[in-house]
Amino acid sequence: MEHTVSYLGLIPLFPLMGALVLGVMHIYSCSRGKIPEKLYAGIACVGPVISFIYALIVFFQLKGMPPESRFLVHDAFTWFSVGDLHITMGFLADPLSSLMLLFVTFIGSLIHIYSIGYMAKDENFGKFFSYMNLFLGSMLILVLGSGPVVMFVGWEGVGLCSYLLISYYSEDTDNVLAGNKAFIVNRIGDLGFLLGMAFLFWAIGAGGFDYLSLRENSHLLTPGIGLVVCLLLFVGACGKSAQIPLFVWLPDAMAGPTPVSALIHAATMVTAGVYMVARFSFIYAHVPIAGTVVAWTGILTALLAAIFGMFQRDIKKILAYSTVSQLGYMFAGVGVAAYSAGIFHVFTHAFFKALLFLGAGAVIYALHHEQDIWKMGGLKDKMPKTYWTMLIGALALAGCPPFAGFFSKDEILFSALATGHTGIWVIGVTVAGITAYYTFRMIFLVFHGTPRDKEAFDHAEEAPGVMTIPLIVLAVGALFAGFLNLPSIFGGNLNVSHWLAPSLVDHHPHVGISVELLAIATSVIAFAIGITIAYRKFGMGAEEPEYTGFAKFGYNKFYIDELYNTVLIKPYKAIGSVIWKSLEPNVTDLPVKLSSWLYQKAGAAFKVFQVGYVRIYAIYMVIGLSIMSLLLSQSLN
Amino acid sequence: MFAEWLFTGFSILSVLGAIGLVIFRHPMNGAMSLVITMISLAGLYALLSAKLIFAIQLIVYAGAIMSLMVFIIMFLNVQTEDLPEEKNRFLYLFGGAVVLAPVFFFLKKVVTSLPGSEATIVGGGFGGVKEVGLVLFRDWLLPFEIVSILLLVALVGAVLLAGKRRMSQ
Amino acid sequence: MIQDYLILSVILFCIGILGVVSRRNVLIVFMSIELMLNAANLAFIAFSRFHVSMDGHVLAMMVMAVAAAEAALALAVVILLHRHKGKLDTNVFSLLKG
Amino acid sequence: MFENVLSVMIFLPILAGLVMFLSPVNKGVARLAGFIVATIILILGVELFIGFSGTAAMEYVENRTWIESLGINYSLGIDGISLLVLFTCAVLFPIIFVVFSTRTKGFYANLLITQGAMIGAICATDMVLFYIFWEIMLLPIFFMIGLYGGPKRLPATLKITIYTIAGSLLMLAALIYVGVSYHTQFGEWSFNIVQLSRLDLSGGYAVLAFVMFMLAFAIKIPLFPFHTWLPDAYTEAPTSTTFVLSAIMAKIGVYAVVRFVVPVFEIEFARFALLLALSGVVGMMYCGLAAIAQKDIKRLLAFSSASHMGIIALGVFCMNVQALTGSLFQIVAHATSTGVLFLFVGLLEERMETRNIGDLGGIAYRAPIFATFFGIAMLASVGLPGTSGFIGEFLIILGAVKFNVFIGFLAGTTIIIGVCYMLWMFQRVFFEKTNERTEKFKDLSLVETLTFLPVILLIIFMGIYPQPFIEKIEPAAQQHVANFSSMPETHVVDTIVPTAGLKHQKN
Repeated sequence: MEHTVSYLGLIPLFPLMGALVLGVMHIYSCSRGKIPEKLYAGIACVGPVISFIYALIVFFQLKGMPPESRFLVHDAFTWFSVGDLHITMGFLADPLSSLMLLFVTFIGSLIHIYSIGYMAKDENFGKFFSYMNLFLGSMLILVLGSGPVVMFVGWEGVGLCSYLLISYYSEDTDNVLAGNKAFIVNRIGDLGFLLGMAFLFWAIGAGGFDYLSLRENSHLLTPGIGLVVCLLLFVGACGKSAQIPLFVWLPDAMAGPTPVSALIHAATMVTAGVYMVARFSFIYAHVPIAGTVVAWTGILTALLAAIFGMFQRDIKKILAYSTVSQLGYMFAGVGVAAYSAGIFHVFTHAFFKALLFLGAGAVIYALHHEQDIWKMGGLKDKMPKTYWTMLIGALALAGCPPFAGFFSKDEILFSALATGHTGIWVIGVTVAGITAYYTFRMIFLVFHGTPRDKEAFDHAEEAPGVMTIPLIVLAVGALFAGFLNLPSIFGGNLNVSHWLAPSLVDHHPHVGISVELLAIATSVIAFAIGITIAYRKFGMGAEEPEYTGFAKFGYNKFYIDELYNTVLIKPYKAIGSVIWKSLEPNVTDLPVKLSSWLYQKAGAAFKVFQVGYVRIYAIYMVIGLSIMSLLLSQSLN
Repeated sequence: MFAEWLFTGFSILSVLGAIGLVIFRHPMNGAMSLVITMISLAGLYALLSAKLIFAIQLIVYAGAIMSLMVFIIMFLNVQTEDLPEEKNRFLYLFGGAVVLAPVFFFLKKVVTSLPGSEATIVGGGFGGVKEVGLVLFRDWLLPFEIVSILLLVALVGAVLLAGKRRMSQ
Repeated sequence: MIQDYLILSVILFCIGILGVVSRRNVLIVFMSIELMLNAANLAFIAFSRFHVSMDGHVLAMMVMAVAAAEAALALAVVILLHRHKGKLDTNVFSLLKG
Repeated sequence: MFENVLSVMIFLPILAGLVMFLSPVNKGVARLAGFIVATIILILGVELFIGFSGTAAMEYVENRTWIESLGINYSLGIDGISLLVLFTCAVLFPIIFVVFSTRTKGFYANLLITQGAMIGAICATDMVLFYIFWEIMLLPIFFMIGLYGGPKRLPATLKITIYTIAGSLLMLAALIYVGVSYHTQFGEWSFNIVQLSRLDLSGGYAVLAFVMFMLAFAIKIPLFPFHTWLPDAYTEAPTSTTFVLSAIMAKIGVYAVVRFVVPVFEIEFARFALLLALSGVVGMMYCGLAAIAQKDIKRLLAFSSASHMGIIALGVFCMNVQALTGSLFQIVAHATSTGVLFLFVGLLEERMETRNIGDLGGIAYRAPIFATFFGIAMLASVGLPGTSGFIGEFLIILGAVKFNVFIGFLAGTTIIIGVCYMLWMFQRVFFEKTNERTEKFKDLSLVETLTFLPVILLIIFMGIYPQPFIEKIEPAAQQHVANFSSMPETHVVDTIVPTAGLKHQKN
């Protein structure tokens, strides 16, 4: 078969092998002395780079095929097969996954290189890269998996790596707790995914449980089951992509090293939910209600996270909430059936958000692990490369034309407006304004004005080349990635959308050019307002205000963590201890306790007869004999 | 007629001996009364034409076992004050008799319901050494041998039990 | 009549039980057991005469052998008990008391 | 593979155990001998597994007349349903002899006897034979807990004894009922499971017998609410015994339900399936919740084990091929994950002299190999894809959704509940700061590493390439489910009456 290639499975295998080798080396080094960091770094970067090269090969091979049959498959082996359920360990590369594949391996490689600088002199250098490789391998399985079950392997694998890397500095209890939180919340989402798969299988899975077969059979799905499947899968997406109500883990996940935040918690893993919804677009397209739910959840998350982002003081938390907010946009996009717009935003977001995180990492590195923006300031001249690259990233995030974020975000807002989701559009534009505000609040406070912490400022210096080069590469991406999908109004022809079209069941509304212009205009105005307010308040240097009223409420994230703690975690633990302390000894133990109590009482009652004198026992015997005789002589006649 | 008189005499003697056994406080007196019972039982065996058993009863039972008993009583040198205080033994005896009454009447009922037969002396070799020996070694050989082992074991056991404990202390 | 012998046997047997049940003196208890064995022997012999068969005689001999063995052991035990406690009272030995 | 291999696998350990009891060897020799015997069994087990052809039929069959007048035979055999249980039982024993060196001769002898009896119970296709092995296997367990257990071993032994004896006696009564019913229906005696499955049981007595059978196995599995012996017994037993109990013996309970209860009591089983499944799910959640409140790491694992057993049992009650296969697969997966976790805790206890979670911390820095192995086993136990735990749980949840949506949903929560207590425990034991006690923790020695490595590799291998296992059990599971569902309209209570009518005509 022309679509079968034998190297797809190797793409995730390389980083996985790297993870294994690095892990064994690290364990070895724990007891038998150090292994030089260069060796680790070399091995760590080999896997991602080879994967990236393969990704390019895949991309060009697909490009050479006719658009309607662009896909490559590789069925490595039968994973398990029970009854009607046949799961192959199979990999599928189609336009959608190849796009994901490209930027995941590309950004992954860059961040690996960056980490060599950032993690230098860390005690567990090898462990870090082992986990990073493991993550990349899992992410590639997620992207390339030919069916939902294989995707689930990667899905959980990235969750595991996220856990391991968040709790990387595991001596500190808070970090481990953040890791636990991430894993558990992700698992809640995974439950949705799992059940969604189960429903999907029993509905249409008998004819093959991979995307291609499912897509063929998707018309057999009844609307009711379809809705259930969509909503359950979306629960999974919510967990992984930090949407309401499962977004709480992502800000805490910033406890991990900064490259981790850039790679896992901004560029790749958290977008897996969007990818998944786009993957199942053939089902979502049949169930508009599910799409509406997705879109509204997304846009409300975007709003909520943007509000939280306005009031944070930790540079990474600001970026984390910004990530949640942008993910909300993506869901709004895929929710209104503009799948390619959503995926395109995933793509551009990966560049500028990774850039911002890495830039923040460079700042943190320079300031010796200071993360509070109210203790920074005036770094513009000290770290020019970082400043300019981050500025590009910030402009892209804020949606300034012609940076990458502008085009992708605009595409989503336009789709929402065009499909008649006016409410979503209004909120989306508002969020765009807020985004511009908090992004530039951060930029102004960090790089402009006067230094607030003189001592740290004096020690700060530009990061080494191994860290700045990835920044520059990403900045180029953030600048130009948007042009890949230039809409016709700017003279482009939506290249990415057309590339993705065969994988998705996209919906292109046809509306007048005036609507498109309106969408663009409002976005630009919102950006301008946001940046102006930020400049007015923070541009000239500002002192930290007292958080009062709404600001305090927002700073404390509407007390949602506390709410979850009281409503979910405490009752959970309480139930546990009620079972253990009350139910278990008093109720379920009752049969045992009752029977032993009965035996004891009965024993005590019969003890009276055990006088110990043989003669008395003989008397008992004789009494028995006598009674028997009485009875027998009745019958003897 | 003479046999019936003999039977009456022996049975009265044996019952009296038995009653004596349970009533006398000192074991020596009890042992003596038991000897009376044994001897009268031997007489009754003779009346039942069990010649060999009559002989064995006299020699082994009334002779050997009872003299062993008496020997032990004397060996222990039991004084009256060493004996258990059995002030209310008559009460026990009475109570026991009441409890046993149903047993006795039941057994009596069973026995009397059996077909009766005259207990005249059987002539010929019945109960003689030769005849009993033939039955014993022809039909009862295995039990006989087992009994011999039992006796051997009892012998060893008795030696072990009554012997002085050197090992344990 | 054979039944007379049997009734005598029953009487002796009951008296034997009475002795076991009501007396506290170890030796008397033991002798009461001997009495019961003798009562059983009498029944054997009586039945033997009734059937004109000598199996009963053999059995009686066996009983005597067992009685002899029992006597040997029981008396050894009595000696031991007496040596331990200096008493012949069965009430002294109440290890089975619950 | 030679003939009578099953008999060898049963009686070699039993005889070796008995000889060990009677011979005056010291414990070092006993341990070595035990290891050798267990290794022989392991080799036989692996060979048997490879040689198994994977059809639905019985293989390695042995048949000998035993008590002819009652139709009781010494008949053994292995099919897909028992294969993996046997494999587990054969493969995991040598580890115990390597890892735990401080036990006495009697303990090792007991272990061997347990193994033989368990293999017997797994292989027996005659119900009476099964019952006998079932009872024999309880006996050494009783001694091992009662003689070699922890400080509160006596109440624990009392509890497990009361429960299991009660269950066994009920089973015996039900067994006799089944035998007699067969005799009345077919005019001959037989306790062979193939023949008994032709039985047509209905009515009040059948329900009673079913309940009695189920009780015996529900106690052993254990199903909620008959699990209360488990935390105490698992905690107080020596770790190797806990390992045997949780990794193998509990599975024999599940296996016995599939093998003996389902074919004989089809109608009753269908009628009570929902209740039983609910009991499995509730037990899973209940024990999972209780685990979070534990301070003793071993007790935490005990509850975790009970929780997983609920899920495994659920797979059996769902009556479809996915769930059944999942359960059978999970039997091995659970043995290699939770079972091995018990062994790790045993090591931990031997080195730290405490099992209190609060006293530990930071072990990952002192012992990276130990932490890695523990972590992998833990992840398998919470069902992470790529480890053996996922395949089974996935199949069971899939089947449970088919069986009943509500139950399927509740069953799914296992992936959340498990992770909650496991992560918490892992954090407190392996992460955070070291203290005086854990500062001195020694990593696994080379021998220990090499002992556990195969198991860890097995966990990963079974997660990545489970098909060799699945393809051997799947045909048998298919047939089992097919037999079950071919039964005429069992779910409808009304049809029981005409069935009973048919029976009368037959007589």
